[in-house]
Amino acid sequence: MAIDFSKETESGSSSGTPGTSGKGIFSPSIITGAVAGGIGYLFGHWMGNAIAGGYPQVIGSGQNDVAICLGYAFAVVGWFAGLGALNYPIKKMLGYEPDFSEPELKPGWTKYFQYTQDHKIVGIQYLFGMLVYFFTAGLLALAIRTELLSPTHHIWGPSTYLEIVGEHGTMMMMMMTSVVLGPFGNFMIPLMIGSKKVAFPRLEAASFWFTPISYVILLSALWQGGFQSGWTSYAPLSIQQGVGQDAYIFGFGLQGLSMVCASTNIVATIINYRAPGMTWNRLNIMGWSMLSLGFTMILSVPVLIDGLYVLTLDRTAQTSMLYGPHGGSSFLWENLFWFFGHPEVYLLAIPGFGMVAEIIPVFARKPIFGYKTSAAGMIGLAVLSFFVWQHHLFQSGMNPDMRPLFMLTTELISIPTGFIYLVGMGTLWKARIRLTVPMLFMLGVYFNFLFGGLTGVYVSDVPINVTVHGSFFVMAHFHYTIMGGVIFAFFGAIYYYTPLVTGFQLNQKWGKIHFWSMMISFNSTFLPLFAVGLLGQPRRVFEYAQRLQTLNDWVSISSYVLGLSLTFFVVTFLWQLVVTRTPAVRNPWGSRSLEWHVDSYPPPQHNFKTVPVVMAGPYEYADLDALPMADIVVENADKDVVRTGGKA
Amino acid sequence: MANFVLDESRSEESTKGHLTKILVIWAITSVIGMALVWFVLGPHLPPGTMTDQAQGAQFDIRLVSTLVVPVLFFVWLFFGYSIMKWRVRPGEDPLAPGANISGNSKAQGAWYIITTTLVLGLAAFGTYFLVVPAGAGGAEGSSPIWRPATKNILQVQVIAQQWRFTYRWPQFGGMETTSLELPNNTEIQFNVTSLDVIHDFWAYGLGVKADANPDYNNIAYAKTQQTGKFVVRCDELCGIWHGAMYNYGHVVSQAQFQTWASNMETQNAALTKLLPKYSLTYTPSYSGAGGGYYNTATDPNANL
Amino acid sequence: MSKGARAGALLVSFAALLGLIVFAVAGYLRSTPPTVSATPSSTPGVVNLVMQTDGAVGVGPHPSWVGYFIQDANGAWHQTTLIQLPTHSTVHVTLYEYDSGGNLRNTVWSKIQGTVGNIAYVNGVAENIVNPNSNTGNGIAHTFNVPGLGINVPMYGVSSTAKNFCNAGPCNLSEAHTTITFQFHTGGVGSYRWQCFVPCGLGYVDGNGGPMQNIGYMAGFLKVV
Amino acid sequence: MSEITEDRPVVDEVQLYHEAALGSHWWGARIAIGLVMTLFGGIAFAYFYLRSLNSHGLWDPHGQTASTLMGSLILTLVLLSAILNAYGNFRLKKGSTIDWQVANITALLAGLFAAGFQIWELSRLNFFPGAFGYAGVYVAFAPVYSGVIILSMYWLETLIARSLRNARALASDGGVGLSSSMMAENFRSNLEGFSYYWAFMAIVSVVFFVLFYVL
Repeated sequence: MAIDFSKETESGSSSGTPGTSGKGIFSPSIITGAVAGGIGYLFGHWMGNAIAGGYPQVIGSGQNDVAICLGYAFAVVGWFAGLGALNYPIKKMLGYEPDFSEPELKPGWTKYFQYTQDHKIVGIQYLFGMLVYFFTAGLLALAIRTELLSPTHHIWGPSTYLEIVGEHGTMMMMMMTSVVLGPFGNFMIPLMIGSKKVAFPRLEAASFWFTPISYVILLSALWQGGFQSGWTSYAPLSIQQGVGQDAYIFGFGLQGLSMVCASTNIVATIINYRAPGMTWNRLNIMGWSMLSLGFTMILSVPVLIDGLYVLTLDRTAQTSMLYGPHGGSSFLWENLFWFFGHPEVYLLAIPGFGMVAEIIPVFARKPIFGYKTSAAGMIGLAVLSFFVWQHHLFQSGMNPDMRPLFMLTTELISIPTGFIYLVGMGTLWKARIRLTVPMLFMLGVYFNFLFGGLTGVYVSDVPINVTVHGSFFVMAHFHYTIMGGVIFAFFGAIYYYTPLVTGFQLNQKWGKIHFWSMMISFNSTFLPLFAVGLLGQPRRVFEYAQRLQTLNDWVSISSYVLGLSLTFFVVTFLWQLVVTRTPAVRNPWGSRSLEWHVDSYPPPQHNFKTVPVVMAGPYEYADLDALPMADIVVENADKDVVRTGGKA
Repeated sequence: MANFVLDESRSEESTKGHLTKILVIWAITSVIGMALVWFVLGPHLPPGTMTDQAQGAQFDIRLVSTLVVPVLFFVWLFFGYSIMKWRVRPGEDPLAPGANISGNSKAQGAWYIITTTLVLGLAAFGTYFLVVPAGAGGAEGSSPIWRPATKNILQVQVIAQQWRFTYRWPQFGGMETTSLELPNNTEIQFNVTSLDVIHDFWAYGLGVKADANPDYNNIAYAKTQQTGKFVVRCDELCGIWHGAMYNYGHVVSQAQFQTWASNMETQNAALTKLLPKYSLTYTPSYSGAGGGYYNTATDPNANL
Repeated sequence: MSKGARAGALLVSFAALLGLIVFAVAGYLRSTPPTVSATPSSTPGVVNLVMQTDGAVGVGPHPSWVGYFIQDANGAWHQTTLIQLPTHSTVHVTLYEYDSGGNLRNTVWSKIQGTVGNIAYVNGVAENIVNPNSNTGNGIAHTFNVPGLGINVPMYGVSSTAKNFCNAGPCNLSEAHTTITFQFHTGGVGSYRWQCFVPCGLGYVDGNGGPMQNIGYMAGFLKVV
Repeated sequence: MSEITEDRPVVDEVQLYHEAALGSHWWGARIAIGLVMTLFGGIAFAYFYLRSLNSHGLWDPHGQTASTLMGSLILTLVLLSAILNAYGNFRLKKGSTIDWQVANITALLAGLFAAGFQIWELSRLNFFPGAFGYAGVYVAFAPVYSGVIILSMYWLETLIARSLRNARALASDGGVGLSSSMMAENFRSNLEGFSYYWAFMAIVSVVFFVLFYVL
């Protein structure tokens, strides 16, 4: 007889689990993390000054990047030590068996500020984290639009303007990669596949806890003179920059580590932790999108980290990999950056598509049309994304004879993207469409992404690219794909999943006001920007042609309306969660998918009492003889109001 | 679960009626839309017709915009029709099933074939219009493979630096000017380089764009065919004054250009003597213009 | 907590957040160096502008950076590069240059352009071109370049080994300097940016970081109102 | 959802999650291989890119390299470590826990020495980091390489510490190499993942040795 494994591990888990040791403010939490991070920063900064204080370029410029970089590095170590995340790795060094037990969570809100192993808590942490990051970067976007109200009169200084532009771009591009994976991937995937846990809960938690420090470091750049090199930070401009560039490097790099941790966990979870009967063709489309996303991240993010590392060395150790006169090349950064950077934009699109394909069948009461096409579309996007990076460099003069090839690969991307449209259109065909708030957002994704996708054809066509490259046309194009795509999907998913995640209902009427105001102002903001770009306005400028003022003013005013719409969301969303707190009803959208069939909303700590045995796919809405998705015992199945653990 | 009966419009047999309706409306609106884009919007599309390359780009934008119309309309119509026709109306059971269709090999096959054909067609079209007009005004690197047929080419070196463009004329004694005048009906080769960070030379009206990379000569061609004024902007973020890094150029008649060029040559004679020898790239001197970032002890040129 | 208390707490947090945003915008993002107006002269339509360029400003967060000081009507020096000028008038500029010189990255900027007569007086001598290689090794310290008005005035540097070399601003006339005077006409209303074309950001790649990319040091605006 | 309890197959939950954990080891190790592959792939790209561009003839104008002697020593240590690890695994399959432990403690030390020598070598290069292209890429490679080795050795150390700690509990069952307990299976799958990964790192080491010292 084998040794009883579970008992063995429980006996070994007496200490080191966050949330169970320590008392009051000394128990590991965001507070101890911040304090330890601060101490780490001071230590690293002191060490950097000791090492590099005498370097000639440090004396000349009065700027010690070594001190800043070491400060950040030790701040990260301190942060994780303070959070208690290093206790377990140290325990492992002492040879304790892996600890699979999850400590019982205490009621109350403190657990949301701690490093925990519960994927649902991580999901909620991510949800609110992402909202904070998104709205910070969104406010910066309004600052950009304010400057562009006038072609000549300046609200910000030209350097402050570029700091704001770089900060907005970087924060959006790096943080929003996790906007679906973080909150909904982590929360829903184990529930969807019928698992009680994830493969690497500590990696998953670490992936979240990288983001607040990455956010703080990145935002701190603004207070140190920022970086005026945009989110692409082309060398040698980025080598020239002040210490704000170090914040960019660390902010982006930590986010890269977060992506690696999150994707490792989600890939291993989907592959290994599926419940019995959850075959590959019963997996939710969301699962397929998370798989494509995870593999893409794993294979692209290390290259970003390489690029950032090369830049760090050029800025601190005075290597010359990106500086031509010493045997380097500025093309090297462009290649390393875009080899990550292009998959990156699909990292944003794929989870959006996954969310859309997941939610549409629920409100169409039909099986998803072309299940395999849908999965193939996402995998196709993921694979192709690695072969298109040079289309960002059509005008760089680098490998000019390769342009036809990259034009071809780029346009091939339209095929898997087309699959996603085919799936959506086929699913709506002869459906019973309920125009609920989540459904409206998903239809909004299709509407917006169409503009983004079709203008992608312009951008990828080299002769047209000569005119539109680096202009507001490109800017409008990717805002349509990213904001019009994944951000709309994100908000739709918030409306869809809030009852499950929090146990509270959201008001449909308010949701509809939010949707329509956001949809209209979003299009009113970005549609004119295609014209602005075609008429010759380059990106990232603080001065532009007088004749473009009317269009720019229209855009700026629309962007304020968009800001108001999002403010409306924040206020109503928090109001309903904090003040009114209407309890959710069971399975409000009538979904077959497993995540809704749990004992209570929010789901209990261990998700399912028994292992669900999956008997059918999640989308058999129109098959009257279909079995339920899983053989599962649900408590309170007959009760409408299911919220537990909170005071209504 | 109660048994639901599918209503008429959702039964699987009645496909043709709906599809025909959609297709008819689509065909009519698309033809009108395409005609409007091609004939009404088309001639006004940027970047104009000042050069052969700009005209080519305008044609491309016009054609792609026209082709986009039917795609846009088809998706809109399909979504619009479905939502209008098959949405749940008040009083209906919201959870009643739709038609049990989880795929349709004909529709899917047709979709794959049509999108693939469109995409491959567009790529072939783009390649043709890249190769034929000598690189379409885009950046062609230091050794272009798609060049104009004529040997009679005006050389203009575009020197970008933080934060202005200057222009050097090897065929006019290597003089350097801050203004840009070009002769009409002439094949022009822009040799774009940078003295510091990456910039981008975007001569909007000429349909020319090429990154200005340090230590690299990036070539773009344009053949002027119309006189007028055009704006030159920096199109790659280059630091604080990126937004203010622009100037205006003119395409003038060949005679006017000759006058301008010889005037400039005389005016700048003393300055031209001070300039470094004309070269395709200019490396900063180690001690001064390099900014003293790299330690002089590491100067690789010192021990060569 | 009761419903009312929750609502109150939420409203207080919204207000605090709003306050934080306003503070960040007003207190940090909108902060700029002061704007100094040129001194009116007795002649109508003529203003005087007195400036100095120093090898190290000696004050503020970046004391080792090069930068400008502008003199106001009371004779006080302000470390800034924002200058207010009247429209359609002639500006008499007196520039005291205290920094050592080096190479121009692009020699085209050794020509004086856009000033009255396309000349500037260097220590009293009229010049149209300053040769970076003459003046035995002192080279060009900075250029005053206003693209919108077509102005370019290069300035000879002083020897960095001079006994009375000024190490930190604001410098005074007893220290080694070059005096450059020139006149130019302001155009219509507008903000004209100006910069330097000598890679003078010491310790930065290509010399164009730091002071070159920050308002108040080697980059600024002529605000013509 | 309704309950269909009669047809419900018997699911051994402990076994299910045990197997999932084993699968996660397999995938975790392969993902780690993917990560280091792209991480070092980026550096190899920088190497080949700058070498082929040879800007200003400054890839490596004087044919300087970091000390080949040190490089060979580091490579030898890493290969030794990988081989010892593999040999230990072979012995473990035969049931000899103690052989595995001795071989792998040696492998651990060899790895740590390799990382240490790599850092030591970096601190006494005969060229400046910014002197030429090769110099920069080498200076970039060395810390990443030693860092990855140290992290790998952390992984190996946890395995060794674990085998020492659970030796007594598993002794009666044939030791950690033969025991059919979940604990031993979990250990073995973790070890198997590490060995694949570490063998891959050995290949990476050979490739970069050729790049930096031979070519």
